[in-house]
Amino acid sequence: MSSTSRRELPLVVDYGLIPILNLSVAFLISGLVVLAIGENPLEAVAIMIRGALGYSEGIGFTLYYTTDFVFTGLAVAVAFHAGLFNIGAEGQATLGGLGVALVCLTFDGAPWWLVFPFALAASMAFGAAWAFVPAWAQARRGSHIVITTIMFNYLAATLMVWVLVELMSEPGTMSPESRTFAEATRLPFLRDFLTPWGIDLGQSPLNPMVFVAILAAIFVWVLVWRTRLGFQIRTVGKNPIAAVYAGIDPGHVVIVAMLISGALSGLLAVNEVMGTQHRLLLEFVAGAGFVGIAVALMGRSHPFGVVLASLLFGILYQGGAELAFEKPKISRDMIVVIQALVILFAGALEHMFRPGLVKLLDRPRAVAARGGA
Amino acid sequence: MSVSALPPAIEFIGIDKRFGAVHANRDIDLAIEAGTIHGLVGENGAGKSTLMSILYGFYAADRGEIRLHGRKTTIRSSADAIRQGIGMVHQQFMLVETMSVLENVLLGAEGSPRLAPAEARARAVLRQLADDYELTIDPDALVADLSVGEQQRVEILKTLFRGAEILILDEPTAVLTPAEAAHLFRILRRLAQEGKTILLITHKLKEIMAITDRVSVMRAGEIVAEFETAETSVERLAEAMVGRRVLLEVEKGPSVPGAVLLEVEAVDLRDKRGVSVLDRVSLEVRAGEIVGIAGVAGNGQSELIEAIAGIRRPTSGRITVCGRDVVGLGPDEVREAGLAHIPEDRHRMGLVLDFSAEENMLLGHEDDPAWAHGLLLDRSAIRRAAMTAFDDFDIRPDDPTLRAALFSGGNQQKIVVAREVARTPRVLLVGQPTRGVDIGAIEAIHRRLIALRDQGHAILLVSAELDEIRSLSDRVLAMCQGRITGECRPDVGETEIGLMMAGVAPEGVRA
Amino acid sequence: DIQPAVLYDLGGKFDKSFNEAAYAGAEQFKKESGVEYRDFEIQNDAQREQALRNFARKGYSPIVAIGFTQATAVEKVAKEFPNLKFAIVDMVVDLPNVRSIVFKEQEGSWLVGVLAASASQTHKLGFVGGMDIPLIRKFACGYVGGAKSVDPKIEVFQNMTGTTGAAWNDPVKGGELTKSQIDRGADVIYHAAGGTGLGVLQAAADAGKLGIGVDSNQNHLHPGKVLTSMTKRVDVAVYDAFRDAKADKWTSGVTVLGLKENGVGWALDDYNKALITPAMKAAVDKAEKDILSGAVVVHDYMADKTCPY
Amino acid sequence: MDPTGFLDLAAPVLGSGLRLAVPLLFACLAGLWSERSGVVDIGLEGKMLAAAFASGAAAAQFHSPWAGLLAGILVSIGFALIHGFASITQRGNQIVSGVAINFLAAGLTVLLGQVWYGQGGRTPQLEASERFLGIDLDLGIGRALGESHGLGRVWSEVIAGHNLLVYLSLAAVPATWWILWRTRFGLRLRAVGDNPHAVDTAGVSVAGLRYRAVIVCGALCGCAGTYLAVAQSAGFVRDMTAGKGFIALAALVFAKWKPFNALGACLLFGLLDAMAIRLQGTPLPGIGTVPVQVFQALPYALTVILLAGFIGRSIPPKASGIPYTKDR
Ligand SMILES: Nc1ncnc2c1ncn2[C@@H]1O[C@H](COP(=O)(O)OP(=O)(O)OP(=O)(O)O)[C@@H](O)[C@H]1O
Ligand SMILES: Nc1ncnc2c1ncn2[C@@H]1O[C@H](COP(=O)(O)OP(=O)(O)OP(=O)(O)O)[C@@H](O)[C@H]1O
Ligand SMILES: [Mg+2]
Ligand SMILES: [Mg+2]
Repeated sequence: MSSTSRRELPLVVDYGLIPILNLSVAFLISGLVVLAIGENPLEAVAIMIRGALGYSEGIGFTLYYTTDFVFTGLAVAVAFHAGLFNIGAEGQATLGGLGVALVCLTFDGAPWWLVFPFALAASMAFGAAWAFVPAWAQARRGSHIVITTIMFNYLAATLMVWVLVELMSEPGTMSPESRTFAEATRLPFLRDFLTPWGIDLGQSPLNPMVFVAILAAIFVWVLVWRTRLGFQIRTVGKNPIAAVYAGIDPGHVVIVAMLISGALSGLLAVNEVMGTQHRLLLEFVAGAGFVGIAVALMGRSHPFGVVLASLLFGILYQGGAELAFEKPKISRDMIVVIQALVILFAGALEHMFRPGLVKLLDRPRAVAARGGA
Repeated sequence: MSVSALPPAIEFIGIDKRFGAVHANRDIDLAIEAGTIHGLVGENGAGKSTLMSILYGFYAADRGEIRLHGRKTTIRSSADAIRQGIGMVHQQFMLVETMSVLENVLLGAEGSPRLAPAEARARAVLRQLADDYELTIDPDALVADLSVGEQQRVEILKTLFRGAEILILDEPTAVLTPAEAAHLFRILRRLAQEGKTILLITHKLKEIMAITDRVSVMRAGEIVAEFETAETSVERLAEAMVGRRVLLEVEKGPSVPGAVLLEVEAVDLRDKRGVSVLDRVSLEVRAGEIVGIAGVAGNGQSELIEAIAGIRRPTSGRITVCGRDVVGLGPDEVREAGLAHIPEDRHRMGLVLDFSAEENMLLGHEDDPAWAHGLLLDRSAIRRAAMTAFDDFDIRPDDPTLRAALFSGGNQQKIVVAREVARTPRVLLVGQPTRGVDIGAIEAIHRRLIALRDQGHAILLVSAELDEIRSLSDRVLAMCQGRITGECRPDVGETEIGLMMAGVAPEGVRA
Repeated sequence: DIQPAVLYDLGGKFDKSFNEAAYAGAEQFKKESGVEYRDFEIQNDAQREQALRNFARKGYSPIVAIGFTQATAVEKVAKEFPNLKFAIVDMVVDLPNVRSIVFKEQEGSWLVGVLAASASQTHKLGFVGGMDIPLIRKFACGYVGGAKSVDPKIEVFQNMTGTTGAAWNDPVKGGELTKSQIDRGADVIYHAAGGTGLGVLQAAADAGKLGIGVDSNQNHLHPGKVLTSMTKRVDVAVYDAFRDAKADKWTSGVTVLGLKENGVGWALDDYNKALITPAMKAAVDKAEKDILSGAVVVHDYMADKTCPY
Repeated sequence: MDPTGFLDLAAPVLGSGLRLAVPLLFACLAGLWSERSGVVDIGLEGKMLAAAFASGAAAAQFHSPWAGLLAGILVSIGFALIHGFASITQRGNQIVSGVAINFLAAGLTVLLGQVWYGQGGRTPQLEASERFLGIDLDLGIGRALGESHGLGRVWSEVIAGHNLLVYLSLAAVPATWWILWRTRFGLRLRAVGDNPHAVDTAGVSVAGLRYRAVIVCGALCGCAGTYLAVAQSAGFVRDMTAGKGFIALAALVFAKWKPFNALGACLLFGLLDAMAIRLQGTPLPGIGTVPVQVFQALPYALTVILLAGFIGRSIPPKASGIPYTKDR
């Protein structure tokens, strides 16, 4: 994605200093907007940080959001390594939700640890299935994955309305949503485990899926950089001709990569449906699929980066909610603006300070490299 | 020739350029007389392209000045350079493949806001240039459909169309066939006679000897020597470049051909448009021999190699590798059958430039158990293998973790060769092994190929370099329009081979 | 003194629909009583519970949650804070400290259906809903019933806007749906589509046809071009909740607001009185009387998820 | 059925299809300009939205649709320049920048709208005089063809009587084609999207070209937004673009980055949408009444099928999405 020959900088600078600089600028500008609507920016930032990280319940919420974004972020990242732009995480996650709901409703009442594996499997299977058609169309029919995934987002939404209204919602209720799962079948909240240990996550919906998210990140890292499949995926992404030369079938790799991508998106649904809402709702994905795009790119498609970026967005979401709550003047739209500025400065304008820093400190290693040639 | 009283066309004075801490050009002083052809040679990464890029305003020099016809000038951009009558034909062509020749020539020099009149004018000029310099080419042809030679003609036309007085060519013949090269040189001479000044970068010392008036040698960013071409020799140039004696002639004993390892029988191949690119091609390569295929680029050699390697599927015919019919198998399966393939275009096919060198060592062999560590790849094993390869082939810089893009062409090529010969394949397909590679690297690569032959491998070599074909091969086949048009021993004269390449097989050459 | 709070649904405070009505009610209370209130617009489902709890922790009471999707959250939080007062609109939550307010939209819709049928020259009507969900079908069903009660052979075209949240904020699509219904002959179009409805009323007005507003009185949007509005007094519900709490008259349990309770109705004001002929007025008054007297029982779609009309 | 009857049935659908196609067409051409120059833009949605808001506000403020159009275009160009700065000057990731633009527009429009008008981001409702309304193009032809049925109806509902922006969008197609394929600027612009190195070495500024392309892109998105807020409806409503920017993107790929194909693709999408609307609730022969969702899904499903079935590979401009750096 980024320019081929960027002179390298120390990791500390590349992954530490630069992002911090970018973020500060983003918040500076947000501050001006806050100022413009007559609130104290410093106070606003303080509230955001405190709301997101200042007390254990806030942290719980932050991590809960982070979990969602890690899944969609990883999904987009994996596709990226194969040179694919998967805009369909939203729809894939939606279908994942359908899978989870079906499992939970069928085994309703069964203990969660029994249902959990099936829920995971179902979410991934449904997510992957929803990614398969676009993948196949791209690989074998040459139709552009961007379009097909966009279309499949709409199709997913449409399907959901029909399923929820016609099949799942029970008579007497207004709301197009499934029956709520039995207590026993729901994923337990971490707070229930941790209170004995003196950690009080308050009422945050944080649940075991946060660990699954971490496992997923590790899995993706191993997959991409430590396995043959990963090597093949990256080869197809970087140079399809070389891939063919090497005997890799790009079409096949594209499909596999998209299936993995879809499965990862699907996992989000377990966090939302089985872990938090305990029922299937319309639009429960709430845009996490699109945030995933930003997260993946800001994390440079590297699992570690994705996790960090997700954390950032988790903070923005939770901190933002608190801020909007504390300051009636600051509406949820204000929060969206702040998120936009962060994406802009920490994402799109990430190189703004590079040239300056490069001038400051240059990297002997790359130099030795070329000097020797 | 008499050194004229008037000032030199180009003068570099103390030009210095760093990339980061890479000292690409160190305090370069160089003067070039108007109306001469000046050669510039040096190893990969010596700084030739950089110096030229500075003259063309593509990079800005850190220090030093440039004088044109005695006048100090500042060239800030390519636009400046063009205005000053400088034209450059770049190492990798600067053409828009999806556009026509005419559009490419016009680009940036249209004159009028509307295209129609500009195009009319351009057509006239092109016709004129075609007559003057036998630069004939269909102005409406799509660049993508042109052969490399033709594409280069377009590049030259671009510079002439802009009325360039100074012409820079960076490795123009790297991709040309002897015939095309000869043609190019005729044009350059004509231009020189008309008083245009020409700067020629090349790795082929013979060419330097053939057409330049003077030649400068660069090493590690410095000009280390300068000669009147008439007063120097290939050997002395080579020594000046590398800083040691180089063996230009590969010495090889007679071949002892063994069993047939590669057999191609009546292979036909049609491309997507249904055009026949291979026409009943048959050949065999035995253990312990190198068979060279001579031919003007675009006559089916590449397709033949790709068909054998399993990248293209022949429409009909049989291909056997080590006795196994491989038609319809994928490249990986053909590889298993005992074949290795050094592709002719390292950047396009042979390497993933964004991968580290060691990862490139894996390309095509990722599922080799040697790298497997259970389900995972065994990084340390890969690292070790890469290290050995790097020492073995003296690949510099000696760091397999660097991105392949950061290696010079010569070293990039060594990486590919190292990878492909690592598993001692029985059959080796070699395409343009030394394109754009400096003589040091050429020497190493040639030695290696001979060694493989002597160990009893069967090698099929495709090269645009007749010299290379003739010095390496034990048998030479000529290809023309997808057919094998003749076979001969390597020692027959260039002219005969040339004739065979043209499709006319003079009797007697068949060995 | 009390600390009231309102929690809007995803549509947001200004959805030109029931959330906005709730806002209006709260504002009115503030104006009259001078008591400040707090409100919050959620961004995603997880924030429902979070926001409710935030209010509760800070001791806000009564806390009014707008929209059926809030039910689960209200149930949870109300349990946690038994001594705070909660109210929920459009859904029933059976707890001692929760007041559930549900409306008989079908009755109001029936009345505007009657008016529409009597106003129509073409004997063709239109209905544009936001999303194909039970609540909206409930509106549609009553509307059709009312229309058919006047003119059994009348034809009612029904369109739903979309399947994502955008469906409630897509006036362009709303306009096209309306145009298409007009092309098919409809000359009175009723909407239950929030912001999308703006496009519906606009398109009807542009084409010189009649639109029918919903939730709040929308007659003023296009004077003389909006036949009437089916008013669903969420504002009253919120206002009452606040007032009762203030006056210590709070009652929990289910409040059903129908025609009788003035919870739903049809809007008559200067903007549309020219459109309502005496005959129409008579017809609708009769229908109203019949419903009140029980002579006519308007079928509730929610009861069995079917519409007999 | 008899031709007139059929025309009577088809005319409204065609008309509606055209109206629905217009914003897609503007946006699609906008994307075409941008991506032909090598700048990928998934921020079309955001620019449209911003323009819709600006035009709605300005039209209400100055009581003139033209003020609206101007404001819409200017604001949209402003956003386009942010994207340009990020992706051209700063060589940032063009997709991230696009996402940012979309978020920014979504938030800022409602925020400002709320601050200015206190109606949750809605701009004041526009009077007829403040909007672009259908212009009477009848020219007697409609009457001549026989008023309100058959060809007459086709004329009056499909060809005549649309608002100015509709015709503008149609005119933008040949205009785009002519500029891109018949002028110096166009030649350079297409070249820079394919091989910026070639343009640079030809002595033409890569950045300059791309900025100009991005500005045109902004202007066209401006028209799209204005059409939504000031022509189609009477004011801005939050998120009123409802994903049209992405559909336009789809249309662009569908059209293989060619203007007249773009016209075709957008008309197709518009028509599918119009048909879906018309067919809702009408029973299908044989099957009987089917769920609304079937028809709501129709346009998207058909698009996928068409793509997989007929369109084949469509290759974007070679350099699109790749920031330009001098060295390889
Ligand atoms: N764009 C660049 N960025 C950083 N360093 C560069 C760049 N281009 C060249 N260099 C450095 O400058 C040195 C000279 O490079 P240059 O391309 O001029 O060599 P060259 O003589 O043209 O090699 P070749 O014969 O392979 O073309 C190289 O060793 C390299 O390290
Ligand atoms: N983008 C770059 N960044 C850093 N160094 C570079 C870059 N491009 C080239 N170089 C350096 O320039 C030198 C020459 O590179 P170049 O690609 O010209 O080699 P080459 O032999 O010309 O390859 P080829 O002829 O096959 O293109 C190499 O030493 C390489 O390290
Ligand atoms: Mg070079
Ligand atoms: Mg070179």
